Amino acid sequence: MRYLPLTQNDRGAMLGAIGAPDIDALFRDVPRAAVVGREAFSLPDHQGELEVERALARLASKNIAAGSVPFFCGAGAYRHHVPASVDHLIQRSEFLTSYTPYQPEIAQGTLQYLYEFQTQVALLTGMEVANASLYDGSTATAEAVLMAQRLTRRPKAVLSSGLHPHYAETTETLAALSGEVVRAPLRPASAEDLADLIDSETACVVVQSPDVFGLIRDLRPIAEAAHAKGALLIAVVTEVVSLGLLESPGATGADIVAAEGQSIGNGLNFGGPYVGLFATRERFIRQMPGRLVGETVDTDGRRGFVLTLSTREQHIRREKATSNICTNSGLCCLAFTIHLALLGEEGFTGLARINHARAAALAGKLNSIPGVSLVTPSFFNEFTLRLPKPAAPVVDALAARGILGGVPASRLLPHEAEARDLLIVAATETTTSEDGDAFRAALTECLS
Amino acid sequence: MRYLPLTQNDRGAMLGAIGAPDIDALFRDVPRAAVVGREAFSLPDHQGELEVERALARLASKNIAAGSVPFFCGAGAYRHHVPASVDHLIQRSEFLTSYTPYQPEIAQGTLQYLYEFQTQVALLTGMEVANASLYDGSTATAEAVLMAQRLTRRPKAVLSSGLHPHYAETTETLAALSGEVVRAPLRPASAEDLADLIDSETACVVVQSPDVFGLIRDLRPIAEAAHAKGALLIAVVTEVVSLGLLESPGATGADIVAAEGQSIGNGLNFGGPYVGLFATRERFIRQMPGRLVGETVDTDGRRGFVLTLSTREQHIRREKATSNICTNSGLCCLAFTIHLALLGEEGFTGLARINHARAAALAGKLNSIPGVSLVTPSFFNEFTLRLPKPAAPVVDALAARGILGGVPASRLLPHEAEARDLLIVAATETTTSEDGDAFRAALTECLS
Amino acid sequence: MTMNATGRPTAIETVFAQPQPTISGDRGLDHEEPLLFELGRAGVAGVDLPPTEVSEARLAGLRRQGAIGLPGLSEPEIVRHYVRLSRMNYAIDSGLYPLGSCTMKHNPRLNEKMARLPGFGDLHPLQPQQTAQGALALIAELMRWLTTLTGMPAVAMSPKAGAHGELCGLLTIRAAMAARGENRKRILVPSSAHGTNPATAALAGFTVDEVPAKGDGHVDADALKAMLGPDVAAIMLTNPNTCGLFERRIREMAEWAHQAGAYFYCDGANFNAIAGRVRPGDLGIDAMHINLHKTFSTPHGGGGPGAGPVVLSAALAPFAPLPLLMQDDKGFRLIESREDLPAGTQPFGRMCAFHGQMGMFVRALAYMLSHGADGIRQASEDAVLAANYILASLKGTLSAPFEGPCMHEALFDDAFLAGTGVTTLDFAKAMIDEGYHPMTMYFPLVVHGAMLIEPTESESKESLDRFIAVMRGLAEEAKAGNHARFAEAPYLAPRRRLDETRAARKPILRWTPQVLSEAAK
Amino acid sequence: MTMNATGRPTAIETVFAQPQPTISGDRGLDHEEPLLFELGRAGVAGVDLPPTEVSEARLAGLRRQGAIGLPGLSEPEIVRHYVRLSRMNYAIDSGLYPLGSCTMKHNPRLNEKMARLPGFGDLHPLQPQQTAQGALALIAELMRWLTTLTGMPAVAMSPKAGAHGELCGLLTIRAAMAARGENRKRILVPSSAHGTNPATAALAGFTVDEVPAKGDGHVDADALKAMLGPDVAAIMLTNPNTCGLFERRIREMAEWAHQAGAYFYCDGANFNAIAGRVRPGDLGIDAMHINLHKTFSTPHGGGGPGAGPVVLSAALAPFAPLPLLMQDDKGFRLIESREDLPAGTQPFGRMCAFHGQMGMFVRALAYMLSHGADGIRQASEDAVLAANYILASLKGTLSAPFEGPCMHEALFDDAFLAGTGVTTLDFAKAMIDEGYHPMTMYFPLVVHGAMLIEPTESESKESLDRFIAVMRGLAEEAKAGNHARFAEAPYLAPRRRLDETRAARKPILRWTPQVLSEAAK
Ligand SMILES: Cc1ncc(COP(=O)(O)O)c(C=O)c1O
Ligand SMILES: Cc1ncc(COP(=O)(O)O)c(C=O)c1O
Repeated sequence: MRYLPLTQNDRGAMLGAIGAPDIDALFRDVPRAAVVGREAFSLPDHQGELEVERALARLASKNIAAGSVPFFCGAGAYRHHVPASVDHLIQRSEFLTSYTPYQPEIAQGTLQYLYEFQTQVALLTGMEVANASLYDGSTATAEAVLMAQRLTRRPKAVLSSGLHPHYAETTETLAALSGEVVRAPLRPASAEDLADLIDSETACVVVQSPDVFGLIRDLRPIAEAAHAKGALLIAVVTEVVSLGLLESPGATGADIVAAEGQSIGNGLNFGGPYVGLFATRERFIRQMPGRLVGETVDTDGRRGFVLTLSTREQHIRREKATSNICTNSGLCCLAFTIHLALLGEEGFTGLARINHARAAALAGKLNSIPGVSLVTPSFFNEFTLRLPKPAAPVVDALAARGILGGVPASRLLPHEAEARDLLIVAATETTTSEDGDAFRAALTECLS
Repeated sequence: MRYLPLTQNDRGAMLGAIGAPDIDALFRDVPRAAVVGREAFSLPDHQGELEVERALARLASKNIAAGSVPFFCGAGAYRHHVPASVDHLIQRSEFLTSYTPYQPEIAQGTLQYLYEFQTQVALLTGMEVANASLYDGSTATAEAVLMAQRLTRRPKAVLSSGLHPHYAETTETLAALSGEVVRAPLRPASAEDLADLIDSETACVVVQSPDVFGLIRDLRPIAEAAHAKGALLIAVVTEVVSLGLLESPGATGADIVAAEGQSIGNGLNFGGPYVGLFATRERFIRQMPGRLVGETVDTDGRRGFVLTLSTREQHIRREKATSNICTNSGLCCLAFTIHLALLGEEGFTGLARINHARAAALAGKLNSIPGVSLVTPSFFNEFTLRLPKPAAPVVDALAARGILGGVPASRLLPHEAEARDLLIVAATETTTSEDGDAFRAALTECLS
Repeated sequence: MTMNATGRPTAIETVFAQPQPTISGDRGLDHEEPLLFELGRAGVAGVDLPPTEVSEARLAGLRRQGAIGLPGLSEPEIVRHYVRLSRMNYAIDSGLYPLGSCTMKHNPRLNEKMARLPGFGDLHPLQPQQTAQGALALIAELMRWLTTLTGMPAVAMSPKAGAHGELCGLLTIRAAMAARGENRKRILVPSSAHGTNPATAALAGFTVDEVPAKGDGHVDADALKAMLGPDVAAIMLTNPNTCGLFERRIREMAEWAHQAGAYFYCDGANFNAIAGRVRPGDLGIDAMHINLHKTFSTPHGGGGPGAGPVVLSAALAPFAPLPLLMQDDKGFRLIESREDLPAGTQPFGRMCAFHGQMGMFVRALAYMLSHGADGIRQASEDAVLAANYILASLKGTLSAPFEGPCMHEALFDDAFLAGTGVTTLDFAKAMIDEGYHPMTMYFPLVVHGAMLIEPTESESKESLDRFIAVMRGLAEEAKAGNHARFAEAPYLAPRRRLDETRAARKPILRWTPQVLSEAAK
Repeated sequence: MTMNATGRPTAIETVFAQPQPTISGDRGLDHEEPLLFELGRAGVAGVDLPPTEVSEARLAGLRRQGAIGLPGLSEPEIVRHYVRLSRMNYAIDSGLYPLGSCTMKHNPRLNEKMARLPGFGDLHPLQPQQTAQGALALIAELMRWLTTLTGMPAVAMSPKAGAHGELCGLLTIRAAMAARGENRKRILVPSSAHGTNPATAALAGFTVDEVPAKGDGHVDADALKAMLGPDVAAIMLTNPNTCGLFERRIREMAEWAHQAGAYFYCDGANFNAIAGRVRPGDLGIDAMHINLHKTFSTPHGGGGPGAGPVVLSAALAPFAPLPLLMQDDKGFRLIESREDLPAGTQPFGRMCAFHGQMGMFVRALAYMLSHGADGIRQASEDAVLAANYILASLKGTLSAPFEGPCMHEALFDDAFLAGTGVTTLDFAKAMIDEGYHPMTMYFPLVVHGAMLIEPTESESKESLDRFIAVMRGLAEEAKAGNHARFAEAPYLAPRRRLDETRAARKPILRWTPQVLSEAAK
């Protein structure tokens, strides 16, 4: 077995040194009845690289890769071009095969990039501080609600109907345990009046912008309404690239920002691993979930970085911890921070402009198809169309024509009649105008 | 431009510090008439990664990758499975972006792997010493002949007709300058009598085994004949994997071994870069071409490695150097040595057995096609078939059927009537029995 | 900065005298590296994008006004920045990494390559399912391996790490209880448990009762039995436990729990000790998470990402969260909402967006196919063998609180340091100077100054022997009273000991431009 | 081993006192690493292959009898071995690498990715040409870039490195001469030429006459003129030359050479200084090799591989070696033998098997497309600007033998070290302690103790300023008489100065098992 360095001789010698007759002796604490042999497992024996590669490549070939066809899916995961140096750098052994930086003297590489990551996230979101990541945008949103419940000592969380349904369900699952979660009624792509739902029991209001339909939401009035009632505003962002063109949540009144960072540096990966961004105000840091990296000095007085405020965390505080998270999204943070470093101010804002321009051009193309209407007056790189018929079968028909034509709203909201005919369409810098033409032609066909 | 760190401000400041009015001032030595502007070049402006990637991917998609179809080409380049860790490790920045190890104190990584490489090559070939690589097998062969001419002070080199024609032409081109090159008449896959061609003017006899048709040659009688006349035997190996199953050239009388190392660790790459292996006897080292790494100690008495015997080389000896080579195949050596280290004795000999077994099975399958006959009674992983009609069009027909069915001998020997109907077919560990069946079926079709 | 500048007595200096500073501040191949924000400037970027202008029409008047403040750097600078940072890290690939409970085993590069196949890496989670049948088939195949290896009927794939899996498991239990019309509040957790266990229990809305450990490192089964009652929802044990021991009486404890109407959650972080030899399903376990980033070697990546699928007993299976993966004649299908649930399923909710850590699934399956059932069994045996070899070789030098044999990790305490003035922490930092990553320290909490050493199956005997020799050497040094070697360690790392108190007292969690920080004052 | 053990006076130690040894011999993140052959053993391998037996039938009785003697290691050990070795190397990616004449510029990772596309990396050189039209088109496109940038009509693509390109160029000239029925024997090469120039001329069967350099670092054009004659086959100049200067009188020299019936071979290793601004074709050059691994950034890879295409004038084009790349209505076609030559072509022969360094071609074209003509011009300007910035900033501290401005590299001599007892070599080794790779030393031979500094366009101004400051600091140290800092340097590298004499006196070029080496004695 190529991964196992011990030879039979080694094993014998080691058993000898231990004074054990055989390997079974080391497992003597295992109840007899629970000891099984190889035959208990109807699984194959070990295989070489070539065979494994073939088996997996066969499975991979049964999927349509996004990059191989005109592609327009978004709704919480976006296909962007990731520079080659990103994937090269994150595979450096010293990044890839190290653990959480518990020993700062020999983990400054990880600690410094996390500190830089925290700074970047704070800058993008317009907040004062950010943590070193959570699992993804959905769990970050749920954690944000729990944090708001702790901070306000109030039970109720109000969720905008524009919040990604998976995020809403994840939040409900978790936050309902310790409180109450209220979802605003669905009003696709039209402003909703959340103020009515906020009361003295409300810990927070959760609003996504651009929302799941792509609509850009103005957080300011909601922030006012929430703050007026002593509630916090949690802003959710599923497409961070939008922050290169739109006002930051921090600048529009958010108290906590939960975002999905996948768009920067990370591939689609069929849904994971992604990277949850979490930022808030300085005064809330002791209630923050997740790891935090802080600056300090070593005994020679040189600047260095360490994991800090761990008294919030499970390994110190146990049942009193602010979260149970341990392993987070380390390497995805690295991909994010490298890609963002490559972009810089110029690149990131430029990328955002391109995304919006491509989406605007595409919306124009599709909107002109008879029977098709654009339901999102404003959007960043994703918008929603109303089709003259249910969207799901249309998307299947498009797929049959070799086009991945967006996400039918009904996939996320099967119970909402409202959603049945809605198609959520995204464009990014990877979307060409030829892609758009192909889409327009195929969609026209499928609708006629 | 993403690769250029200087800002316009920087450029201005630097010109100021230099005291130059503008950049043109720094080019003042260029004759006016030779100064041209941007417009002199009908070439595009810079592009982003996405655009460049698209342009090159488009070209790549116009080729049939070996791994995407049943594949049987050899004749000097072989498709083997290279473990993923090889390509990962050779891309470590410290290996990929370093220069020839001129500063040994900060190049021990490169120097140690080259020392290990030299040792592996010496072991495989059964020789006493090996150098740190030449460009490829063909230039290694030519260099071997020049070395033999220097060592024997004789002009004539006798080339076996089984020597890869490209190797023969490369050798002729170079060695004819300083002497005479005689090629034995073509006798595909039957023993040839080279002894007759050896005389007191003969510096060396060059024999490839397995030869270009795949035939395994017995070097011993030729070595005797050569040595009897005071000539040297140069053994050429184009498929190093064969050394895992066959007697080494050293053990069968070779004085110099020139080999192509591509099969181990290196991809096909449409012909390059490859890695020339060069090994010989200790007493000849001062006439060897190429870099040599040797063991020594540092001022603390610790073992270390350095480039040595550079008095043979161009940068010291200039026109008296044993070769003009400077840049060699460094990173390909690394891929070779890592792959061979992974294989080890067990893996390398096992790999050789698999290659031979697959080829034997394939030969059986194809030999049974009516009108097709096997012309190479012995072989390692490559053999030659005689077809009932010219091979070149058949290979084209096979390609049209999505099968890369080997190399027609006429591609290498267009002037040899003898070669017209011969097809050189290779199999490796990557060749499946399904591939073989598909080949047999398609070939049968093409011949009927 | 020279040591003297820090004013520590030169007696200590002589242990590992620090050379005088260089002009550059760099030292040979060891480069200092500023922050991105200190390196960057305007007018340069590491990407080239077509210049594009946009109209305001669709931006709802919310176009960003101010600058973000991101630094500009070219690609060469970026590459150098991260290469330099990486060189300040210790890694499995550069040395033995005996971090107990963390399972720092070899991460095959084949798995990285497979995860990057466009057919896996470039798939959108919401693209039509018929265009991702190969991906769903891969998840199904991984589920088959996990359920077969654990002998459990079902598995929930979406949890993103171990702690997330714990949460998933406890929420499943909570849902099963609710379905029985019960609302039990207590969960019994041993004192030796990993911090995530009590934290998760609390997060899931339970109260935590601590089960004491016995002097032999095993959970006090009788105490646990006594604590069981009608308000106990579950027992939450780790097996093999965090002392590196297999809970001998685990099946009894399971039985008692079941008799008491409670479920048995097992923390499976240490499954790597028994995979291929013992099936948790045979132990009476109802739910167990598996850290794919431990047992099945998906890279830790400096802290993540991971994956924590949870295997479930028949009793709990119906309550597994969305999405569910089904197979019918039309192929594989994801059930993503309550609307079209198969009969008998009552998912408690959803753990996260989409369907889990696909990237980790590919790597884990590549690991499994490569090892095979025989290799997985062998790997477990080798891991246990290596740990016992270390235990046997070092117990004379360090102090082992419990009788062997152990499972995949060897636990020591700091008794052997008594009177030396050297702490477990000091000892660990001295290991850094010797080229080793320290073991897990001060965990589990049940022994004093714990040192938990997990060598994994990835180390050769030669490597283990070197490690043992160095540990012996250090122990002798400590006992010989060479205090400075430990108290001031590490001397030879990119940084000396860092001031964690200062970091926590006045947290600086981000870089700020001078102006800003001035303002702050 | 401690320093004292080597018995050097401790006075020197105090410069960079070496700490006492560790128990392990490793030091923090710096690990010592034995040879593969010292680590390996029987019974283990880093691959898994299906066990296979073979019959003797087809082996002509030549089956290997003895063992080869290769060591066995598992994959984890192999990965660690090479990761550790890599960490002992300096690289562009970790710091400024001012190796004059070697052009250590940034190597974009995009280019690595492109070269690995199966459509390029997994192509067989002899597969049917209609199945490789994209590859041939890529070569044709690269040829278009090279001929356009150089203003030359033709290019031979097969040479595998610069020296191989020189050989190709001289053989082309030789063939052209022969076609004229001439057999001129002499080639004029300046004393400042790179070693490969005379070596290549000799290899190509010519005798070398050295052209002196003038005091200003330029070739003595008048001397060259005087040396021209009926037996001169070619002049072989480097431009910009190895002193980093553009040969002012290059066009005159070309004219004289042509008048004398000789050809003008130009060593194009320094093309990176003028690419996009000057076309060698406008200078009267007949043949010039281009190091794709310098000007167009294909990675040096620790010594290779490279690629050395040779651009040719109309006079030489017909004699270019096989293979030739043609395009007709059926697409691209390789002419691989004399049998089907297009009219007017008389290839002198073949440089190597197959068609050249395709892997490098892909990388170079990716570099060209990324930079574009504008970026290539800018890169040349930035390279020249950076070199002049260093020249201007350091000429007060170090000693510059020639008047500026320079091209892409700044040349200094060791006059500034006069009386310090510090040599160019010592100075270079002290740079290593400061975290810098030394510049090219003792080349070119025309100045004493040459220091040839090529910063390339890949360094930021901040990086150049740091380098300048450190060089100034070192120069002051040298002048201040801090001799030990230099004479004993490096102190902080993985190895101290290595004994090269010993290595050459009794060469040990391979590892040998003890038994064998015993026998040797
Ligand atoms: C025993 C044990 N349980 C649970 C966990 C938590 O797993 P994760 O870090 O994947 O959330 C760990 C990981 O450190 C552990 O060691
Ligand atoms: C001026 C000059 N000419 C020729 C060469 C030889 O090029 P290569 O190393 O690619 O053979 C070099 C490379 O060092 C060089 O600097």
